Amino acid sequence: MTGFHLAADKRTTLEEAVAHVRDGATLALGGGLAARLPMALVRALVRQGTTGLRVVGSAHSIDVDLLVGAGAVAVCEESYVGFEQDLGLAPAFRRGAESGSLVVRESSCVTMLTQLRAAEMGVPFLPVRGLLGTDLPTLHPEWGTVTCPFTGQLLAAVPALAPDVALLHAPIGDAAGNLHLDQPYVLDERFAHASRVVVASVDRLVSTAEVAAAGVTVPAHVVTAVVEAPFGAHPTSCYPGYAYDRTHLAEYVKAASAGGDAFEAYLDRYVRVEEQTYRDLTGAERLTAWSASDEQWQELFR
Amino acid sequence: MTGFHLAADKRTTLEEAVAHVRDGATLALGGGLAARLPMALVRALVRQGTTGLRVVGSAHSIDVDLLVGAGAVAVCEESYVGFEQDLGLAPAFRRGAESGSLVVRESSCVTMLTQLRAAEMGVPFLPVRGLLGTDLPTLHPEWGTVTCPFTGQLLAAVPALAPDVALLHAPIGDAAGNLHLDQPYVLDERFAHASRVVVASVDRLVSTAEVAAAGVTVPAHVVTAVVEAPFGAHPTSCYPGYAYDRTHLAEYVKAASAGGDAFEAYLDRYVRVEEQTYRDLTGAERLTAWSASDEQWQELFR
Amino acid sequence: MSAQTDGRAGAVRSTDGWTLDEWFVVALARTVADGEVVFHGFASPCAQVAMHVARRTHAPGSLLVEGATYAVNPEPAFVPPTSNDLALHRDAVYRMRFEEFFDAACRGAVDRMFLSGGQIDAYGNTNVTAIGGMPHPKIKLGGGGGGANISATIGALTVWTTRHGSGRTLVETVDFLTDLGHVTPAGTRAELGHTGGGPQWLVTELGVLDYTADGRARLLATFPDVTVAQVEKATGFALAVADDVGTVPEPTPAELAAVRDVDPLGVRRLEFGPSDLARHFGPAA
Amino acid sequence: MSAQTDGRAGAVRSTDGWTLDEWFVVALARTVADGEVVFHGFASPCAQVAMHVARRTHAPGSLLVEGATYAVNPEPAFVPPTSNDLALHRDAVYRMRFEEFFDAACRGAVDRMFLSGGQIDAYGNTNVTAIGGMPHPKIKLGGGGGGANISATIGALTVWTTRHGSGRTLVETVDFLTDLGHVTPAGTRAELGHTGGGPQWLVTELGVLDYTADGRARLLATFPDVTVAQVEKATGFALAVADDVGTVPEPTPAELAAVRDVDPLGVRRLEFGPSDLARHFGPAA
Repeated sequence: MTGFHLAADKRTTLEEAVAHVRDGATLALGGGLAARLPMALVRALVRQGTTGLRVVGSAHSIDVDLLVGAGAVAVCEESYVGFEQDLGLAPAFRRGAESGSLVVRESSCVTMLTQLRAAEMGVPFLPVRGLLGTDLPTLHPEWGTVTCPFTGQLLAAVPALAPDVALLHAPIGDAAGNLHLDQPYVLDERFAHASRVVVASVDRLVSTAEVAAAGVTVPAHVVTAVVEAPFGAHPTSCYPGYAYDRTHLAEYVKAASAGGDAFEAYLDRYVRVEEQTYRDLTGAERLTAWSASDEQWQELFR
Repeated sequence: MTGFHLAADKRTTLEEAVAHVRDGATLALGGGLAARLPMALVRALVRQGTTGLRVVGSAHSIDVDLLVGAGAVAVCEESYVGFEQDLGLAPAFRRGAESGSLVVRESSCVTMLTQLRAAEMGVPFLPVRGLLGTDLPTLHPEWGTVTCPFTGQLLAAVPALAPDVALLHAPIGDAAGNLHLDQPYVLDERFAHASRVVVASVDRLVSTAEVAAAGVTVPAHVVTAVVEAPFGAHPTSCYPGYAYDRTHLAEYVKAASAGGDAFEAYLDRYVRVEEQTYRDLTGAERLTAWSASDEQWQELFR
Repeated sequence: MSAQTDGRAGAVRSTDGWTLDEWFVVALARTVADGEVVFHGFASPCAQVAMHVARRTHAPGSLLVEGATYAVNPEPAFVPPTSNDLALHRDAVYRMRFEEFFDAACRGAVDRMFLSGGQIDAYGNTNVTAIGGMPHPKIKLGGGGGGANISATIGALTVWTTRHGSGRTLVETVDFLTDLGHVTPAGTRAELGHTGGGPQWLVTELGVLDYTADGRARLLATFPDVTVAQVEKATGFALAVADDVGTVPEPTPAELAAVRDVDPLGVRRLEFGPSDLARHFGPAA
Repeated sequence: MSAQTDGRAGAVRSTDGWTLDEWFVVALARTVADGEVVFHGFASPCAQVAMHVARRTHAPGSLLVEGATYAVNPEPAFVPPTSNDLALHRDAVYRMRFEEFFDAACRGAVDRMFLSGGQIDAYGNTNVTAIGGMPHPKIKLGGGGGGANISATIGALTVWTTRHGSGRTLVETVDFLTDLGHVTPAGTRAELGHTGGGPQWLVTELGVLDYTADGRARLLATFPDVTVAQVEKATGFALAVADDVGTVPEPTPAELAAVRDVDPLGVRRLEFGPSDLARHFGPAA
C-alpha cells in the first residue's frame, strides 16, 4: 500500500508540509478529542485554501470543526466531532451537516481502526464486530458483509482505507522524522503505517538520541515530512508540554457558533497569521503551568 | 474470547503454574528462536508428565524440541523448529516428524499472527496474504479461503486461534503479573491477549514501581500466574541479563540427536531436578559476562 | 448546596444533604459489580465519576478503563472536563493502546460500558448521531465513538440520561440507531450474532430502570421527588413498571464523599439542566 | 587464508586473496539496490552479512531490517550465530514489532527479501519444510518462518543456496512448496493474486543467475573455478543460460573489508561444506 520514506532530512516549513494535501484528498488527523491535534498544520491547511477533503478518524473537535468552517471539507468520516460536555456540539460541523453543505458519513472507532488495519496488513477487507442492526451502514454504501468460511456467521465487513495524507503532532521528533508520542496514541500509529504520506509537526525538533531515549513511537521510515511548530497542538493539549486551553476553545466555539463575520474574524485573527503571532496572541505559554501543582492544573479547567 | 485476570497477587510455584496446562491443551510458547524461551516452565512441564500438547507459535528451538523429545507433544504448529546454522536441525522434532510419532502441521509467521489476531479481535476468521499456491494449506484442513466482498479477490482465510495456555518468560515482573520485556517481543504480546490463560516466569520479581519504570509490556490483567525463576530462559538468552549458552545448547543437541539413553540422561541430569540444581550444573551465571565488553560477548559465541 | 466537610477534603457527615447530580452518580456507580471490567466513553462526566466512585466504595476489585485515555485503574486528583487528558492517567501502571482496548471489548473481555444518547428507545437502542436522522439531520449530535461496534460485544451496558424529564429522550423510535439495545428493527442480538448482553440498567434523573426478559425498559425506583406518573408521562414508549416501585436508595456518606473527592470541579454537573441542578435531598434539604 | 590487514581492523589491500564464502556474500550483497528496504529471515548468516556489506558499500541508503530482531539499520560489532540476539540491535534507533514488520511486508513496503531452501525449482519455488514431502518426510527441515506469506508480497526476492554443487538442491520439482517462486502448480503469481515480484536473483556457490521473462532461472555468470557444464550438471532442471555467460565480478577491497569487519566470527562460513570453504581466489591464491 505504501512504501517507506528513507530521506535522512525531512525538515520543512508548515507551508511546504501541507502542500502534500491536495484538494479532494483523504486526510487523517492525529490525536483525539482535544489532545495532540495537529492544529498548526490545520491552520496552514486553511491558509492554503484546500477544498474537498474527506477527513477520517475517530473522536475529534476543533481540528475538524475549523476545517469544516473554513470550507475545506466535503465529507466527514469521523466517529465523533464535538467539544464534549464542556463546550458542547461542534458548531461548524453541525451547521454543515444540518444545511447539507457537509456530507457526514459517520464512522465508529473500531470500524475506522479496522479499515486502517486492513490497509496496514495489505488485505482488501476485514470483518468487524458489531454494526449489524445499527444505522451506520446506511451512510456507507462502501461497507458490506462477509460470511465466515468456518462458522457460517454473517459479519460486517469493511474495505481497506489508506489515507492519502496523515497529519500528526508530536511533542518531539528528529530531522529524519522519528517521533516520540505520549499515550494515548489514539490512531496515530495506525495512521502512520496505513497512510501514503505522513506529515508531522513537533513542538521541538531534537537530536535522534533524544527521541531514541524517550522512545520512538512513529519511526522515521513512515514519515514524509517534519516541521517544528512550538505549541503546534494548541489550543488542544500536548503533554508533557502544555494543557488544554479552555479559554481559547470557548472563544473558538463562540465564534464558530455565531458563524459569518464572527468566524471570519476568528480566522483573520488566529489562522491567517504567522504561527508566532498566533502563539503570542493566545498566550499559549501559560498552559505550561499545569505541571507546577495539582491546584494550578485544576485552575486551567475552571 | 478471554476475560481479564484481576487477582492482586498471582505468585505461585513452577509446579502450580504448569498445572494450568492440561493434557491435550493448545500451548503457546513465548520468545523466539533461542531467545527468551520459557525454559524453566518447559522443564516443569516435562516433570509434570504432560502429554498430547498442540504447540503453536513462530520460530522456536529447544523449547519445542525438548517437549517433543519428552513425549509431551502430539501436534506441532510452529513456523520453524531448529537451531539455525549454528547447531542445525532440531533432533527430537525431526525424529518425531520422520517417524510419524509427531504430527507436524507447519504454520508460517504471518498466518499464526493472523490467527491470534482474530482471537484477540473477537472475530471468527481473518483473511491473510500469501499461502495460496504453497503446500502449507495441505497440512491444514481447518484453513480455507474467502472472497473479498469488495474486490472479488480470492484470499487465504484462517480461523481464530485462542491458545488454552501461553507460557511466557520476562526479565522482570511484579506479583500482579505486570511484565516488562525487551524487544523483540516476537508473538508474546499477541499470545498474552489471545490466550485463555497466561503463565509467566520472570528472572526477578520486583516492585510494581520498578516494572512501571521499565515499561509494562504485558499488563497484569491478562496474566493468570507468575513465578520467579532466575535464569528461567536458560539455555536461551534473556537480555539484559544473560546471553545464549552455546555450550549447553550443543550438549542438548548432542543428547537429543543420540536419543534413547543419552536423551534420558539429559532429562535426568537437567530436567528432573530442582531449578536451583539446574542453574548450578549449567553455570548459567557466566553468561552475564556478555555486558562486560564486545570481546567477552563474542567469546560466548566461539 | 455547599457540602459541609468534617475537616478531610471530600468527606461528609451523614447529616449533610446531597444534590441530585451526586445521587445520580451514586446510582450509576451502583450498577458496577465488584470484579467487573468497566469502561466509559468520552463526553460522559457522570459515568466517568461513577466508575471511580464504585472503585472507591463497593467495587474495589473492579478494573476501570478510563475512557479516551485507556488508562487502567488511575487515581486522578480531579476529573477535568475533557476525557483525553493526562490528569486522568494519574498513578496508572498501564495504559492500553487504542486498539488493545477495543480488541478486548470486541472479544468480550470488558464486562460493562456506560452509554448515553440523545434518544433512547424501549429496548435501549440509542441515537447519538442525529435528531431527525440522517442524511438530513435536524440536530447533528457529536457521534457515537466506538459504540456501534462494542455495544454489540461488551458484557452488559449501563445506559443513562439526564434528560428523561424533557419528554424527548425516551422515545418510541430512535431517529437513527447508533448503539445497539436488545432488539433492533433488523432483529434481536442473537439473530444478529452479537455476543454481548446488552442494556442491563437505565439510570435517569427521574429514576432507575432495568430490562424485562423481552428486552424492554422497566421502572424499578424513582427519586423521592418524582412520581411514577411523572416518569410515565416523560417516557415516549409504553413503560413497564415493577410491581413494587420504590425509592432509589439514598447515597451513603462514603459514596457522597467519594463523589466529591473524585470530582472537585463538579464536571458531573455539566450533564444537568438548571432545574435538576437545584434538586436537593437529605436532612439538610 | 589469513587476511592481511593494513593496520585498520577489517581493511584489506587489493593484493590480498579472498575465499569463496567472502565472494559469495559479496555477490549476494550486490543484489541489493541502493534505497531498497531489505530483510532476511533467521538461519541465514550469508544473507545477514550481505545486507550489512551492501549498506557499508554500494547501498548506504538502503533500509535494513535485521531478521528476527526487526531492528532497523543496526550496526552490530559482530554477527552472532543466532538471529534473535541483542548483538544485532547495536545502535538501532528503532526496532519494529513482529507484526509491524510482517504487516509492512504484506502490504508491499518491503522491497527485497533473501530466501534459501533445501530444494529450489526452476521458478524459484523453495522447499524449507521437508525433503520427501509431508506428511511423511524423509528429512524434516526446520520450516519456513514467514516465507509462505511474504514471498507472495515482497517486491523482489534474492534466492540463494550454498549447496548447488550437491546436485540435490536445484530440482525439477520441490517435494513441498513452502515459499513462492514465479509459477506454482496452482498458477502464476498473477493468477493467484500475489502482489510481489518474486525471485529476481539466484546466487549459488557455483554462480549467479537471474530469471527469464517466463520466470525460469538463467545462468549469468560463474565463479572462475566453475564451468557452465558443471553448473548444468548440478542443476536438476533444464537450465537457461545467458548468451554471454561471464565470471562473477571480483570483490573490491572495500567489499572484502566490509565482510570481514561485519563478520569477525565467520558465521557466514556455517553455510558451506568443507570443500567450498577451501576455495580461494585472487592474487594470493
